[in-house]
Amino acid sequence: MTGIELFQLWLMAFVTLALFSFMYKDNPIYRIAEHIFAGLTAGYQVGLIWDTVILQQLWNPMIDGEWWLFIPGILGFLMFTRFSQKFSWISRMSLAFVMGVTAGIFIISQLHGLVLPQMQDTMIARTSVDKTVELPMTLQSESIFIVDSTTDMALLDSLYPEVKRIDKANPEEYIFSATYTEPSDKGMLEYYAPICSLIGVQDTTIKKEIAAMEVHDDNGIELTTNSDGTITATYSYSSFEKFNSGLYQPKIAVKKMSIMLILSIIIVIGVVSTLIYFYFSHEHVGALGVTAKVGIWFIMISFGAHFGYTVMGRVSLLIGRVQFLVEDWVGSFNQLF
Amino acid sequence: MQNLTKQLKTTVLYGIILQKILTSSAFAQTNDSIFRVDRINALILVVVFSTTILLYTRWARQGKPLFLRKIPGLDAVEEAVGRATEMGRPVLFVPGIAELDEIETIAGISILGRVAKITAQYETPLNVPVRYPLVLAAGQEVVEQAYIEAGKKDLYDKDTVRYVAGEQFAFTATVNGYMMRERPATNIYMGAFFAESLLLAETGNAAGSIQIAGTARPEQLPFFIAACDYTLMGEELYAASAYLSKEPVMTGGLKGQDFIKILITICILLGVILVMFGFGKEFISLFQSV
Amino acid sequence: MRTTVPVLIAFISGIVLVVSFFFRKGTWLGDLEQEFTVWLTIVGGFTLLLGVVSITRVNWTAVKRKKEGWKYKILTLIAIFAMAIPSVLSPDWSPLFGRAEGSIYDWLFQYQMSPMMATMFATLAFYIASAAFRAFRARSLEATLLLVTATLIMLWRIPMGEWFLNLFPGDIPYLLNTYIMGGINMAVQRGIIIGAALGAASMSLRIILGIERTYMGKG
Amino acid sequence: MNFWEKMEKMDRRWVYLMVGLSVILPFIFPLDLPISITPEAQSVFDEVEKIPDGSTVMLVFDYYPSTIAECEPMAIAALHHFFRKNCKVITLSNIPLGGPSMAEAVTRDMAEKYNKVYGVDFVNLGYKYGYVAVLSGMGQSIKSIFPTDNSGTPLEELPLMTNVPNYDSVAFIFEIADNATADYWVSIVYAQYGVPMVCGTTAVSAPKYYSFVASGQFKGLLGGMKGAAEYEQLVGHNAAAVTGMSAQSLVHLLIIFLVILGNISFFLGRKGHKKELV
Repeated sequence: MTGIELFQLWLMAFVTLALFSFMYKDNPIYRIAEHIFAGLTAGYQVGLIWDTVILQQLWNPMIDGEWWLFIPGILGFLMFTRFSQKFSWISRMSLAFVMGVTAGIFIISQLHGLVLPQMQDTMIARTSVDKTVELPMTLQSESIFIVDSTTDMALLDSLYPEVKRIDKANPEEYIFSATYTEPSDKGMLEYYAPICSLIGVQDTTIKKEIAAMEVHDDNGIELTTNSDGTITATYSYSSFEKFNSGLYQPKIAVKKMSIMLILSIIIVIGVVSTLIYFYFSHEHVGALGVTAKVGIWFIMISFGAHFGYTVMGRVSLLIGRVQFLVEDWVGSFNQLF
Repeated sequence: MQNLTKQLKTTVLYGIILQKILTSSAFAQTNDSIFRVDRINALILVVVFSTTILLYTRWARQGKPLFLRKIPGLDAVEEAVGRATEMGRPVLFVPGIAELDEIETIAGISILGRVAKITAQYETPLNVPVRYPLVLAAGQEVVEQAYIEAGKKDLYDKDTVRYVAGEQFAFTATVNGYMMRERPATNIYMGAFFAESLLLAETGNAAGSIQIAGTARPEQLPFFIAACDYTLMGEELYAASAYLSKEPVMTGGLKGQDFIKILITICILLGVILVMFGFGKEFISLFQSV
Repeated sequence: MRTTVPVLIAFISGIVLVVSFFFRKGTWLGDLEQEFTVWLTIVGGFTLLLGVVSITRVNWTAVKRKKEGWKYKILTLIAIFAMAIPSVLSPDWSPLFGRAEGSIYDWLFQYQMSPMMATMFATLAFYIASAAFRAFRARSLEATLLLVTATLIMLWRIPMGEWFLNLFPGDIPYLLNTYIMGGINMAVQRGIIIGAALGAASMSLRIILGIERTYMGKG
Repeated sequence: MNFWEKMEKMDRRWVYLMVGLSVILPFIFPLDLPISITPEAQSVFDEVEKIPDGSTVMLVFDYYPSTIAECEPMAIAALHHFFRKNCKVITLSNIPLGGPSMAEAVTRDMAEKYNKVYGVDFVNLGYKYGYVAVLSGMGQSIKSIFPTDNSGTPLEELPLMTNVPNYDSVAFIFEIADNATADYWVSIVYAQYGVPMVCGTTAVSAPKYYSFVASGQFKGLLGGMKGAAEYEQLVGHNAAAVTGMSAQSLVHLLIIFLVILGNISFFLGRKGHKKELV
């Protein structure tokens, strides 16, 4: 270990111990570390913003011809009017822009990105997959190569014998199907669900799996009962979806699913009672009161779980520091003497 | 030789794939509608949501009496400030550690306005460390306004709200140091908090302060509950700012959210029932977000 | 002018973002959205610099007026300049400048800031233990639920605890994972997420419509 | 004041001392404990396995240096996994403090082991302010948000990036976060672009993300050091996380012991107090 490395190590050990010492009691060493810390973080931001925002995002594109970026540049500079008594109101313009754009993104991301999917998932019954059986497929083709109708596929067919072009009435729609017999041995809360997957092979980066949701037939998979009692699962693929050209391997399998009734009920009760607990328009009496009470019990259990789970994380951070102190710092003592 | 042919063919194949990938963006836009029809459900939600909030806000402004239940822990704010006065020690208010564009911070700032009014009336010193300059600006204006409204403009000190440090833990280190040195009688944490929640609350507890916290972050609530005397959970934070300010705009917004919450509950229950009877497929697909 | 213009700016910028969400990318509305988000990163960057100016001013005043603890504040000022000045100078002049590896900036980050942040975070392990010891008392039904769940989950998360739980009939680790973490905990988090999302969306709506002006200091 | 009352009012510094000792001891006397795999970690592994070899993936370093102990083992294990599958890795960070440099250090280190070339097999985009704008902006064009990579090289000069205009060419996103940015990956990127993603997070955030796993918005979840240890085992590269588990176990036992002790003294101390009153 060189002198400079030893110095760095001791410096790191010093600030680590200085901050730990606060747990015993407040002391001047802690105050020194605390004040240096505050200063360094402020300085850190200067370098960061200068490089990543002012140079890369504003200055360089502006010289490259994106002259209109002077607008946000000016808006940014106007922020500094904050420090003047007289002109501080001007900074509200920039502030208003920041708040407006953020609020716009927020409305959408909260309602569309959080509320809708979380609601949707609450309604779907929880299931467990008992087993998945891949079907002996009577597919029209084992693999498909999605490409428009004008391309000559002969070359590809000879190279990859498994690649065949699917006959298609509509040049942008591909249909593949498998037939299976729905077994008759299912219980009350069990059912069989087809899963259809279309996985890109070879050098494409696109992959998509289309699994039926936890209701009977869904997500574009159509089920038709044939006269002989078998069921045909058909998935029609249309190229409006985000697929690119490439080789895809279609597969149809059947999952035996059981609905986890108790879990599904717990989740619905949990979500609804938590929502009701945060209902402010009425006093919590009567049925509302009971629901809110259940809500607070659920909330407490959830917080307990959360607390217990978190301990682990906090300890692991301490382990990182102790590892440094014990192995690196104490380990360097013999170099000193 | 065979290998070479195969390699050649592979190269050609890759070429075709590459060309297809390059042209596929044009391929994807064959749909001529510029409107995202598939997002119509989100549009409906946004419209229903906005209309509800605006209607309730309008009713609130017109002076329609809108009932809001009492939130436990809110009265504690006034009591706790009173306690600080008795002890002759300051009140510490932390409006979270997020930027002003975080909604929780705005709720925290509006609660700060109310707290500042009480401390102004009691003439108790108030200390507000903040982590972002915009929060600093907003906080200063709100506190000054509160002191003016309480008729104590001469008592207002510009350093009441002060910028401490720009980084989470540098901020925490400074506030913790302050707590152990000045030993405020009351600590109020209202806003967005992250890992520092427990660092602040435990140090405050060690310093013997009464502590009231409020945050909408579910992951930090357990720690505030464990270490503080009162905790406002989740939406209670937003409700608190409406309740304390008694502003019709805030109350109206809260009532509107309550209405939407009931709608959501009904939708969920309806969906569950439909799924149970096997008719849920279409209904559930209404909530698909793309 | 002082209120109307900002409210108008917030309205226009917010509405553009909301409306463009419902239109396909590649249309002029979609492109405007893109431009606005780029602008946001630029204006937002400046607000961070505002903080640096602010902290420098506060500390400078404290040192000048010799306020309590001013000697420590000198350290803060030195730290700010030591970190900031070399970082904005061109690395072409000296390898010590700029932000790359081997610069002053990088060195201070690696050997001062980094260990400090890690240490502050690590103290949480101590605090979480003392908070659990003090607060987890079976005072009421709610408190009991909290402490029993926390204890069970802590046992479940460590190998010997899992072994211990498996001594009892019924697959307790499975039940904890499925019904507590994936059931009750998930449902409650979801309830809070939905509620808080509504709160945040309603606040955003009020900002766009200029009803909420706390951010301008009109609380 | 009897023994139990004293116990109840025990100075918190004794607790700190006990915690400190239980973390230090395993370093001196190491324990070897087995680790079980949770389904959430298994699905992270399975999802990565499912990606076709050679695909382009994003590895997001959304954690601060302060949570290195939990998050870095995940990043390292993920890189083992990706590079083994010859995936092209794009790293970026929404964390100004240390995010880009950690991504740089970890990725370069791993790339050396697997003989990967910068610009061809992996790229570090670095950091830009404002995660909301960054995440939604990249859907249209990555280049408009990151005109250059972390070290200032224009994206056009990086062969990997010329084929990746936006999320459409990204097969998979591995988000490692110790804060709420994971929410935005879900509510913006997954909701609007549907790129499959998994999340590695600190133990503190993990419970919250269970609801995202259940709704399929995250395909899998690694929670804290235990999650990292599980993934390390699945990938077959036992490292930091696995060794840390013993110290973890001791502290958990200590806290459970303290909670039990606290409750006994709470009830007994209260009884004693009542007697005095009578």
